[in-house]
Amino acid sequence: MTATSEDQLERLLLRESVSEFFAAEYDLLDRRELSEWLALFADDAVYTVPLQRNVKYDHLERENALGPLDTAWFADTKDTLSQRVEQIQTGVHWAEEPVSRSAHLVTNVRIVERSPEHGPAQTVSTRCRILVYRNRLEREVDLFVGVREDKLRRRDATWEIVERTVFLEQNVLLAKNLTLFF
Amino acid sequence: MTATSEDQLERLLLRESVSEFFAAEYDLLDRRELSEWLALFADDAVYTVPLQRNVKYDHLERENALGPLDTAWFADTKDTLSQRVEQIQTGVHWAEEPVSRSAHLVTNVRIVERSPEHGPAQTVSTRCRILVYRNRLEREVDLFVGVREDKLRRRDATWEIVERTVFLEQNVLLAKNLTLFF
Amino acid sequence: MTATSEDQLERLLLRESVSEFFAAEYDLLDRRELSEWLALFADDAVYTVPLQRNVKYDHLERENALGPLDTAWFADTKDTLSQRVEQIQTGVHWAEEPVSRSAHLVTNVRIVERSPEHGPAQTVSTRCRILVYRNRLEREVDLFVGVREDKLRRRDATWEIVERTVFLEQNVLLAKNLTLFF
Amino acid sequence: MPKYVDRERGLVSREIFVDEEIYRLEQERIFCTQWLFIGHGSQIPQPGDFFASRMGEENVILVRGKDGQARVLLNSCRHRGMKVCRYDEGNTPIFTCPYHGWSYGLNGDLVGVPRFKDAYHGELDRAQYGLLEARVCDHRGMIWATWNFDGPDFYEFMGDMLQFHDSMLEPTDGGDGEMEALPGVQKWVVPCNWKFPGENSIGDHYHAVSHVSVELVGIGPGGRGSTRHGDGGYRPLAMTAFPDTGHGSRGGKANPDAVPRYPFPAFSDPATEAWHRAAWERHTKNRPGERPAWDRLGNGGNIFPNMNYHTRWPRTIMVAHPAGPTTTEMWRWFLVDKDMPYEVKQFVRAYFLRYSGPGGLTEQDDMENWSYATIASKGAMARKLPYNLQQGLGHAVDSEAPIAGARYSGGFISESSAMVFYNRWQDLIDR
Amino acid sequence: MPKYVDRERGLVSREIFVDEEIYRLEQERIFCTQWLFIGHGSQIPQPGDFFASRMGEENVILVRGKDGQARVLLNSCRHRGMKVCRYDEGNTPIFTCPYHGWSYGLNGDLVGVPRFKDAYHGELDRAQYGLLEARVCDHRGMIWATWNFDGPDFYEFMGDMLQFHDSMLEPTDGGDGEMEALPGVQKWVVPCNWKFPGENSIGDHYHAVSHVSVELVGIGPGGRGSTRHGDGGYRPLAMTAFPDTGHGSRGGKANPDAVPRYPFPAFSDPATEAWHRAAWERHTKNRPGERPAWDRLGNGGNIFPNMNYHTRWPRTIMVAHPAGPTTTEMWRWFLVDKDMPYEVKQFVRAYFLRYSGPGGLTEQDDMENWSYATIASKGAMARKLPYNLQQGLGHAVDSEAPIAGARYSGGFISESSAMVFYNRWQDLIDR
Amino acid sequence: MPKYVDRERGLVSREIFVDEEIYRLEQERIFCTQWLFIGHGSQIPQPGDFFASRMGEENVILVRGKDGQARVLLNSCRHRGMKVCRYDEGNTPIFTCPYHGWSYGLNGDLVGVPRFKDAYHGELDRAQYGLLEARVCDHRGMIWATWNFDGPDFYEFMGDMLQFHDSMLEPTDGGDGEMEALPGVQKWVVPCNWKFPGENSIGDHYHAVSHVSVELVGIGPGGRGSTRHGDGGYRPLAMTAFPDTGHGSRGGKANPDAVPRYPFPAFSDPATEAWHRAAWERHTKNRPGERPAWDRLGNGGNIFPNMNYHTRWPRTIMVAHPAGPTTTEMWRWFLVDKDMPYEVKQFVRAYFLRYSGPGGLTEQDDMENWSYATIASKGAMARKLPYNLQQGLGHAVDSEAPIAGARYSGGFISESSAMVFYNRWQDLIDR
Ligand code: FES
Ligand code: FES
Ligand code: FES
Ligand SMILES: [Fe+3]
Ligand SMILES: [Fe+3]
Ligand SMILES: [Fe+3]
Repeated sequence: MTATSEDQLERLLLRESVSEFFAAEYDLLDRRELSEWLALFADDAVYTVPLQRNVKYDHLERENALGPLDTAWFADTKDTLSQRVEQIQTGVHWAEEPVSRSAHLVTNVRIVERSPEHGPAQTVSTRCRILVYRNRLEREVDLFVGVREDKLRRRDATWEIVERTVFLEQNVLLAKNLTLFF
Repeated sequence: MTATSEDQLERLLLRESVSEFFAAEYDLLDRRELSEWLALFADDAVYTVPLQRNVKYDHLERENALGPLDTAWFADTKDTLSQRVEQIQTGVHWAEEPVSRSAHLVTNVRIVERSPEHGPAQTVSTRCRILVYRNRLEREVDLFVGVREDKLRRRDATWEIVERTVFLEQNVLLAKNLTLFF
Repeated sequence: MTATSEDQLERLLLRESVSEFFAAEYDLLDRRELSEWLALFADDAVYTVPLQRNVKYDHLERENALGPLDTAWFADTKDTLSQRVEQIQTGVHWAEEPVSRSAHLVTNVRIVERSPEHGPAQTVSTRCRILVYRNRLEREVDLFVGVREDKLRRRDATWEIVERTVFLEQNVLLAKNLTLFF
Repeated sequence: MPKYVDRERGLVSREIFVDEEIYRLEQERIFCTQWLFIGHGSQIPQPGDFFASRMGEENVILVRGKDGQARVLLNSCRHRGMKVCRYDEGNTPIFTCPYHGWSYGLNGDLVGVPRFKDAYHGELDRAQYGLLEARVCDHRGMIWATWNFDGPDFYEFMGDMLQFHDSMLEPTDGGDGEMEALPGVQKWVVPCNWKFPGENSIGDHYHAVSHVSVELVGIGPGGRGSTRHGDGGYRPLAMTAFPDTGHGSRGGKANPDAVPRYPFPAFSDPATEAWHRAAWERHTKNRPGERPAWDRLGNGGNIFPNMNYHTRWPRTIMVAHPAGPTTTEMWRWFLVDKDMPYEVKQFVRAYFLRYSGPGGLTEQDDMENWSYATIASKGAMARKLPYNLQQGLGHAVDSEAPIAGARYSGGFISESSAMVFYNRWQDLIDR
Repeated sequence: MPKYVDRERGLVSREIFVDEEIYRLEQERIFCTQWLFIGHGSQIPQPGDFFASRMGEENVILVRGKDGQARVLLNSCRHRGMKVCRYDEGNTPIFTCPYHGWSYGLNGDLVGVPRFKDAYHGELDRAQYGLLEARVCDHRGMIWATWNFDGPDFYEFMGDMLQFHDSMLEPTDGGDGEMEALPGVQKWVVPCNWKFPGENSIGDHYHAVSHVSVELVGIGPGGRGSTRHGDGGYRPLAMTAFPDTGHGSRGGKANPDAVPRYPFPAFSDPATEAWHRAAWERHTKNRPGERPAWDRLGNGGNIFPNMNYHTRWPRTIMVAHPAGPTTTEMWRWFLVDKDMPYEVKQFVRAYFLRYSGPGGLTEQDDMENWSYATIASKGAMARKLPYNLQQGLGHAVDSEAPIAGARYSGGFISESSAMVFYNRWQDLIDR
Repeated sequence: MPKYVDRERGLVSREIFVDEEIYRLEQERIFCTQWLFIGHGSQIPQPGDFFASRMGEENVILVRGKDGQARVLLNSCRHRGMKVCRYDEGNTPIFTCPYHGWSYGLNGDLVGVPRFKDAYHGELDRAQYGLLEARVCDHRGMIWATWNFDGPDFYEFMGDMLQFHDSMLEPTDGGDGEMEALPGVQKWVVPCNWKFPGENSIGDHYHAVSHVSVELVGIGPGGRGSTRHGDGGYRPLAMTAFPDTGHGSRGGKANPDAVPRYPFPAFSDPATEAWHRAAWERHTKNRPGERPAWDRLGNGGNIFPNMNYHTRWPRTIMVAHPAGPTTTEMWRWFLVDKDMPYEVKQFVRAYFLRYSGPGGLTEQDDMENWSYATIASKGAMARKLPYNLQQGLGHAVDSEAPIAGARYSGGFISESSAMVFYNRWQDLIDR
């Protein structure tokens, strides 16, 4: 094995490890193992879903409302995420009772940054695409397709989620609520 | 190469082999090489698409109607699958004549079980997500997004499908028919 | 490491290299780094999006209007692609001003041909699936799901796109325009 | 109101398949006045068991009371209309509205009003605010209901169609066993007007040609290559339809000389074959010299407006719920003898599922035809061209005992039953 | 026009929540005649700043002119109707139409017509073709507008509701600080009729039961386990609603004996707690012996037709824009004291976002109820059953100084305010 | 019926672009009465060749009979309305309905009725049940059809517009070569009213400003940087429109002093340049001293109601099929000289595709404007504001020989042709 492919292989294994982590995570969501899903987040995790604005081509930097005081769809910590989970688990959260069906897809997983540069990565920044299908009661359907950026931190042989930002690529949200996770 | 990454690599190659198999399978479907697609199934294959119920949060185990007498969308064997294929190939199966266009996506491929645990895997259980787009005649569009579980068995250098279960994540089926395969 | 898995590994690294290339490419599109995206195309690149016809099952070869004089959605060269990019960048191309939001997904990446057969591949033919979500202004949504075929040529450690053909799997195009890239 | 159905000339306007206003009238004059099929008692065996069903466009709850009675309740709170039951099925002592917490007993009575004493000052007339309860008839486990409280009762509504209806219930061995529904109901959405399946079911033998691909493959119970309905029984001489009610069966006029013979198709599964052979043995004892009713009376039909049934091969009910002028929500139940052995049930289930429903090789082509016929009838020019139902026009004859008040179609293939369906439609719309 | 609202018996027809024709009338008779909330001045601080807003179904531009005045312009070119502004917000000297290039000044005047001299021969009467400008009132930064040029002015329209409205603006310390909107407006689409949120906001204390899951979790400002509105302040004795205008507050009748006490909930964040403590210190100096207006007058209400406001915990405005009979586009603003420290703003923002909007743990259940109540009210039978609003019917009483022309609900939980809302609706539709 | 078009004042109501009922009237009074473009003969060269086309909202089949005649048949079975042809194109001896198997000959005759003898008792009057055949005119390969059997023939319908129409067909060298359509038709869906493209095509030179991004890039046949229509030919002095028929061209009034000169744009492709140079050589011999008709008569126009054509640069036809009040299905054909060399066809095809259609850099901006103008015209207030078409009002003049019965627009940029379009629309709706 050449040095090049040794290096390629290392990158590959890293991406594989992240891809597997994301796929396993989405299995938990679709199987509604929400407490287990929550456990994947670091205690200091931040979970953000910003509004997105219609702006001029030369003001694209204003498109994503990521300012710390900007109104957002979600500006959660692990604590608020866990409140969302607990609410569903009460069995009387009507917006999710009966529980919605969902399928979460994750694709285009990329490692965009890693630290340290060499040796076993301790943190990685990733970008991927997600598609989330929700189907509720008889005929209610929502489809979300977006870009997701994650910062993961090494936790034993796997990862924990430190930062997650989801760009839903909508301006007016085309859904009555956001009772689901991305 | 460390023992750890040797192990990781083996897992990776297994997942790769399954991913390639699924991607190649879906190429056959979208290219309508249906006889070739059928050949990927084991002679004792079982192909199930269950109904899904709206149930209480604390009765989630009743959600998927997987009972052996439950009404289903599909409860096929290789024999009935082949009948479906042959019907399309008559050229007078009006529900598929003219043939619909389709694009089959498979993502989130995971190996959830393998046997034996070590050494070359002879059977694997996998879970993935699928998205199937159907476009028919002028303006008819259907979109299916679901969870798929497969049991594969080693066949020479590749696999055969022994069990496939598709969760369409719909209660009322939002399509006029199911002339397509998942 | 056995010879078999050595060979598997080589295939895997090739597919990984192509998958990474496609994921990085789609990041450029969704981040609207259009000039950088354009740079991924070879100078002699050909970019085709054919019409698709409703035909009889036994005339499937006529389905895709790939004849050199056939009317098409796109029959572009690198030069016309660059005109499209420049037009968006004027900031007064009203069909894309304000800029649409998009999420580009690529899945089912397969190497269907490579040359040379052994040793480092210089060109590869690939097939994948794409899903492109466009969301514009307040409530305009388009969804494209299709099959994509690419021919890539080695460019240093990465690739350049020599031929791209996109099958949108639509007959009547279900969108008011095609200001986006696939 | 223009006349949409030309009885004399056998023509039916396309308007009635696409027009919004006519559709609205149908909801009032047909779906609020006729008896509609709700479900089967085997779906709700125990007190408190419920099944979420439909009547026309509306959600209703089929529920078994503490008294063992099946009831049908409009699934809409009397306070602000919220759906009070949102599960497909289950068991409950009470239906509590998620919005403000009014709760209703299994008979629909408003039994709980939070803050009745203070916020309502004890003044709300709770007796007036139960869930709207439909008029119900539980006929041998078949639950029917209507919103027409003053109209004919279920047996008047059915008239002599009842024997056809009951032929579906008849146990395979002619004994007194019960029928049961397989768990679960297929529900799916088809972009066609609801009258297409109705007309199809009351008697469109003419469209067999559209199923040629099925016959080429052979999906019947006899296994690969066998005809889709199976090969048992006799073919009826004519169809039967009731002008006063709009019901009809795709059989009914049986050859009087036909002697009882083994009526089942061949089954590729030995256990199923054996079970049917044994059932026939019992039948000859239970009903010596008699043919099974479903063999005499036809393999299916339509109970006006929208209950399509198949007595055998397959044995199934489909209700075509209107969901807009050009949309129908189909609900399909599959039926078996309760005492069928497990593996026989499994075998016939597999056959049912490859025949019917959205995955059914036969039904798929029907839905394709219904939906594209609906679309192609929308245009300004197309609407001016009435559908032609002249097949067998003037060749129907009065039925004979034991079937009173009906018309025989004159031949196995005829549109006279379809005309009965549309004439009844016109009668109700004209009211 | 049939009577949809039965004032005497406390019944409201379901038709008005689902019917297309009634919806069309509402656009003409309500949304073209009433004052509507457009946005907050802090969203457009500078001349040339604009914010794309809505009035009913229509897009308008809220823009600050060179003269510092806020104006509201219909976002549709007078030439061929093209939307002239397609950004959510920004700063511009002019609005140029993409179609043929007509351009409009910040006051709506048509200031640029390409080829005016040759193609138009200098003849177009440009003064007649400015963007349609609404009648505007900028009341303490709150921008309201109406298309009713001859009707009552904003203060007549508000009447004594103004003090409730203004209680939302009152600085936390009772001083003269300003309120500002957090950047960005949540906009989302709910499949319900727009009157559900209106009725909810004017006074539906009865639906607290639907939020039990929120209370089980405890999402309040006091941190995990604390009640969703926070635990400060007094509970009002009754709600207030104005029959002449249809406005109302979920409070208003305060206990006259209640003495001012620390009115804020506990905050789990020390900085936020400290800031509120200090603000209360100042309040006792600024307004000795006084309770904050929002503490006296209720935590929210509705300004007819569709401006839902929450004065505190959370502090937010929601406009329920009609978007079809069974669709509402919700727009939500979040409000803070301008002089709040950055980290306090951050803390309350996090609370606002977990309470309200499509991601809000509380609001999610409301929307589920509104949307399924809307759907379940569509059916032919369901439509015949009016909604029951008899809770507290006949128990409302006239308001007392300083609130003139209103009715107190008689108790904290009552539907009398909802009836005021629907009666006003009927008055306007009957015109 | 209110008057939607104010001829004197140059105003057009927005209602006609969004209203359902007006849309329905349009289908009856315009699309069932006018001649509509169906396709080009080169698409169906052989007997039995067919092409699935549209007339208004409806599907029709363009088919060449055994006698070589092109016919147009409504694609809806006379039995139950099913679409009998579901392929885009092909060759067939017969159209067999999938539903019950009725079959129709290439001339629409009902030639096969299964079970005619027994099920129909030989009684069906088959001659009455052919596919509805439209009245057709095959004018030099251009196939037009109408449902108006008693109205004017195609040449009366066209009047003096015919020379404009024919200029599109004129071979590049002025000889007697034929035109052909490139294989395949672009079909796509735009959320705008169908009259926007009609008005655009009859004469909206004023919107050139919306294409500034195209000109900045330069997509013309001359290659990068060249203007989008190419740089050849003369600019007309005025547009032409026919009040009696509603047709019009974006040219027609040519400078009488303009002498024939090389009329083609520069082509970046040497083969294409050379071929055009040679064609012009032949032209000067074929038609000495003459300018090409398309150079004299304008680069495009609209044949009422919905056939938009471009004679050159690009050479293309677009039919704007109505598909609901605010939806249009666009169909675009591309045209070339049949005898163009293969590589020249390839070059112009590439140019056509980067100009026109949903991927066309020019057309994209048009569709954005039409669709957002449609949306912004829906609101209750916006609907009250008529569109302004006063550009050049009162400045049009009568046309001169050889163009009879038309009006010249008075200037190159004017809305007088658009007013002719809308006046004709009003005339037909008022009938
Ligand atoms: S809607 Fe059911 S209790 Fe209010
Ligand atoms: S539509 Fe605005 S300038 Fe023409
Ligand atoms: S619909 Fe064509 S044959 Fe019956
Ligand atoms: Fe059938
Ligand atoms: Fe609430
Ligand atoms: Fe244009």
